[in-house]
Amino acid sequence: MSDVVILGIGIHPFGRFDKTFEEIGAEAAAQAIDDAGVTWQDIQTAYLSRMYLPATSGARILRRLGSTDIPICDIEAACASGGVALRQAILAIRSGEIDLALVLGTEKMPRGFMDPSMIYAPWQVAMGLSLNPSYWSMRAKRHMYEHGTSELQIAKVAHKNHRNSVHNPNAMYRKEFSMEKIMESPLVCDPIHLLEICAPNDGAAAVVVASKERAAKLGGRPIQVDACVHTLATYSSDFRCPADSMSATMAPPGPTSATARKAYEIAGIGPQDIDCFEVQDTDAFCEIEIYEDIGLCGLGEGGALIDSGRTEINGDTPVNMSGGLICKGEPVGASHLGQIHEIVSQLRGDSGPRQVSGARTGMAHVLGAGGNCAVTIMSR
Amino acid sequence: MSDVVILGIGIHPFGRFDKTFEEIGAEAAAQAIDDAGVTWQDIQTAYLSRMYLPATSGARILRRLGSTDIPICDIEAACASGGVALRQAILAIRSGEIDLALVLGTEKMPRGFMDPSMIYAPWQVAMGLSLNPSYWSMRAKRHMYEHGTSELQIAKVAHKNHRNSVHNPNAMYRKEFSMEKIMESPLVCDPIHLLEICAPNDGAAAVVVASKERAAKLGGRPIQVDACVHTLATYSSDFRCPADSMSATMAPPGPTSATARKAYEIAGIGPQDIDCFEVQDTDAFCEIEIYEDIGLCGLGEGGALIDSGRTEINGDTPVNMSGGLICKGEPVGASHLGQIHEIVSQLRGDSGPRQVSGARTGMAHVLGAGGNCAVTIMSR
Amino acid sequence: MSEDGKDLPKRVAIRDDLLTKPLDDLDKVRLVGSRCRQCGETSLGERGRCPNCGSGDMETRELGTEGTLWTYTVVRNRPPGKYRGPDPFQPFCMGLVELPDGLRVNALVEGDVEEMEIGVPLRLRVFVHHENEAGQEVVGFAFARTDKP
Amino acid sequence: MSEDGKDLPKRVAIRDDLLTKPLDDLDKVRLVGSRCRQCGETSLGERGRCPNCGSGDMETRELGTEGTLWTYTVVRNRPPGKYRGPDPFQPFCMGLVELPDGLRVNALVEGDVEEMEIGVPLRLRVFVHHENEAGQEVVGFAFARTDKP
Ligand SMILES: [Zn+2]
Ligand SMILES: [Zn+2]
Repeated sequence: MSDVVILGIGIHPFGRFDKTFEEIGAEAAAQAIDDAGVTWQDIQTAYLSRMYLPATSGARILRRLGSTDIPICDIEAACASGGVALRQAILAIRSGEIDLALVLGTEKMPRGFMDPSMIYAPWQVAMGLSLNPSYWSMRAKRHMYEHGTSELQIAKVAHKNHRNSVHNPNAMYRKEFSMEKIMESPLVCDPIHLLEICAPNDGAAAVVVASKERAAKLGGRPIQVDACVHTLATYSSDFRCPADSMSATMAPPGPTSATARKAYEIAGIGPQDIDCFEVQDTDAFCEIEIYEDIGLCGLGEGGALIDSGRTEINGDTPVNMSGGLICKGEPVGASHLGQIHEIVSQLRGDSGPRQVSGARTGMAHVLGAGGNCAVTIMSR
Repeated sequence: MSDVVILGIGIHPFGRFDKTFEEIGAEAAAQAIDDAGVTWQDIQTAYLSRMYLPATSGARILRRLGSTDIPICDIEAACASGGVALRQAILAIRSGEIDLALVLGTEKMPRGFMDPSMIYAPWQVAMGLSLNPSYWSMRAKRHMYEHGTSELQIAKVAHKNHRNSVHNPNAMYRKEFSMEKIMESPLVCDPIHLLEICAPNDGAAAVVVASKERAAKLGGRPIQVDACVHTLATYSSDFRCPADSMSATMAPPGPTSATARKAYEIAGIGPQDIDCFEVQDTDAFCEIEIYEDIGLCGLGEGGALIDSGRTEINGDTPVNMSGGLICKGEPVGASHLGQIHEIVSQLRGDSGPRQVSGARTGMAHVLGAGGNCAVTIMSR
Repeated sequence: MSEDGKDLPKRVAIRDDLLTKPLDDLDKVRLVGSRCRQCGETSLGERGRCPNCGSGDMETRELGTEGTLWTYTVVRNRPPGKYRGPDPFQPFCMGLVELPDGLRVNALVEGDVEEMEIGVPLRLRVFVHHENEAGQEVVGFAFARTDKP
Repeated sequence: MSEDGKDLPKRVAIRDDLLTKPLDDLDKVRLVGSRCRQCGETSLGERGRCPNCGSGDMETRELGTEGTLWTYTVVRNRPPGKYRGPDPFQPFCMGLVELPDGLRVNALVEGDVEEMEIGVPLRLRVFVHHENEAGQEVVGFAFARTDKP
């Protein structure tokens, strides 16, 4: 996939705003188009990634930039929506039909827990088996039981990400918290505390992608897309999704492992070749599990990895330099494109106080409802 | 685009059913897969087209066929959703990444008018400027004023489509109505009557698409996709969308004209080369306007064309052999794929009493909210 | 008074950018339009960018109050969702009203629904459309026939 | 009596295919599972196709009533949406209960939330979870610790 590049990036900060989704989406899109050095009229096709917005949101947002008859549609694959929308643009470019596309992610979400009826059956909602954090927490409890992972280690992830967020103007929370403060914050679902979990919010992020040939003519600072993979969890490989039961006899690789493996294969590199990572820390434990699943350490060694400090910005495998979802929040449709915004900034050397020194390659990872997982690997 | 073929088709009748959307979707998908002579495990990527269903509906429906880790996502572009989902599958095949994909459309809708907040702003809803049929009807009134189109001609379209539907087991209404009955049915929005308008309902339709090379190995009865185009209405080219105002100084070609023109260009043929048509008769007048826009007659001649009988099944340009949306209803996400099911059946010679004799080429057309239009041209 | 103790204005526009202010004397309220200095197109409401060409070089202006009916329909059933029109429901006309400013505005059209015709002359009428949950008067607009009462 | 004059059953399962019938004596009600004759996997509820291999060769069976806790969490806040549990809210455990049939079932787990532990023995408890809008008793299920009261 080294024939497609990211030519421009744009973002509207993640948080809660007294603006319509059309406004924040159009701002991010216009920024990405400007950054790419092109105009809206140059764009040949556009995709909107969103989960909670109404129908035809993409067309409604992008009409604000002026009239066009290009195909614009909305794409949804839960938390992986951004990766899927990017993938469609890449496929369109690789098909030879177009050579310049806009991929926009936008969301505007209500406060608090997400509407459970979007992904849970009525009986699960009635019985209270319908809280996303409860599924994440069950994974954490089992990991602690099998591998000795501690609440302290989980809190360390949150501590690191909150510290990183201070330097990210696009994050919703930009405040450092002490380990005590984190561990004393209210339990949401044991063992996960309030300061260790992400909140749904508003935000938008966009990228302009181009064929390498087109990019060569346009100039600018293109970042190569080495892989962009979307998979679904196979049977019993993940219990994050609202399943009723899982197998006790088989344990296939989880969606993050499976997706990362494919992405590495396509990119022709491994985790040791990647300089910085943005991953789906919907909760602090989740980041520990992802360390293992994307191959930063062995199974059960995620707790030791956060202890080692190697995933700090100045470590050798920095993770969530942006502050992660815990600090940015999760405007679902915008989330993966926000990660890509961060990685592209890092690879361009534009990340200021949170810059990973000399970063040449990066990975963005999302995982959510239905076991939807997307991984994008980029390089300069 | 002659490198991609439709290898299998499946449908769940359109109507109102005491079944979940997962059930009707899975039935249509399984049928298309069987019809293509492949298995679910052979499919490399899948798209769900839907407008009103909740998030991750594609994954939820298709998990019923068994576990897989292929990318599955939901696609939405209002009434054009099915064409857009098909287009993504075609792009994926043309990119060389895959050679066998499933495209499924499914919807399960509440009775009566659609929820206006999905596409209209709160102030439009408060003032009552939020009924889709009122926008269609304003077009009809203007057409009657400019071109002398009559209520009788509009009723003739409904009469033809109701007559055709009698032979379509997948239609919701399968009853012939007299001209009097149609014209005496209650006015919904002047000049459109209840028996001249389509209803939202439940339904599913699916196709399996393959590269020509893969299809050659698999055998079966492939139908070629000659063009699959999606566009949005440009500024002031359509007032079907919930716009506040339009230009009085310019009148660019409407979305159907623009989309059909592109599709003809890609397919390398014109309207005179196409043997049968399925088009978006959300109301009977709309079909008259589409006659003009897709080039079956000149501007203002649509009324004369229905008078001529040439759009009957035994005419030289048969339109809506299935009974159209007026009789099938409009399960939005499934609608275009249902049209394609009809055209493929026609090109295979499988349409029984509603068969267009010797049909070798066909067109499917949808148009809806936001000025989203999709046109697919097929041939054997 | 609102819940948080602040005074709410007595009247609000049904969409803030559609009507000129103040809203005290409704006879003096006009529709707001945006004219693009780039392509010359005028559209309803205040807009930062031109819906036609995308230019940001926009000028806000009052729209004319007199127009003609370009097309219309009669809405014969109560619109779904949060419709705030008369209860019980009464059939009404909606139409595209062509204004001298070079645009057609989608609006309620007042007059006998059985006698409506394309081409009739119309004049803007700004009125209190309904009262919202907070007890404020919500100001909407329509066009009324000037040739027949 | 329902609105259309028909007798409604006094009790209904919270999801029809999850529980054996009849529902009169709740002590005799069991969880229903589906075993795939093709791949051997068993999953909760009655299913036409295997969620693992997609085979339609399925056998419906009663699941065992005794299991152990594979993992769990404590839900500390009232779940959103149409939650029908105790009001006022009380924190509760949910967990994955490993049954001898080769599957783990997601369920409410009864016992002191501060003393819960992975590995504890559990037994199925079928009970009236709530009353629905039609006045019917809606039957749900949970697993209760058998080692501690
Ligand atoms: Zn302009
Ligand atoms: Zn099986």
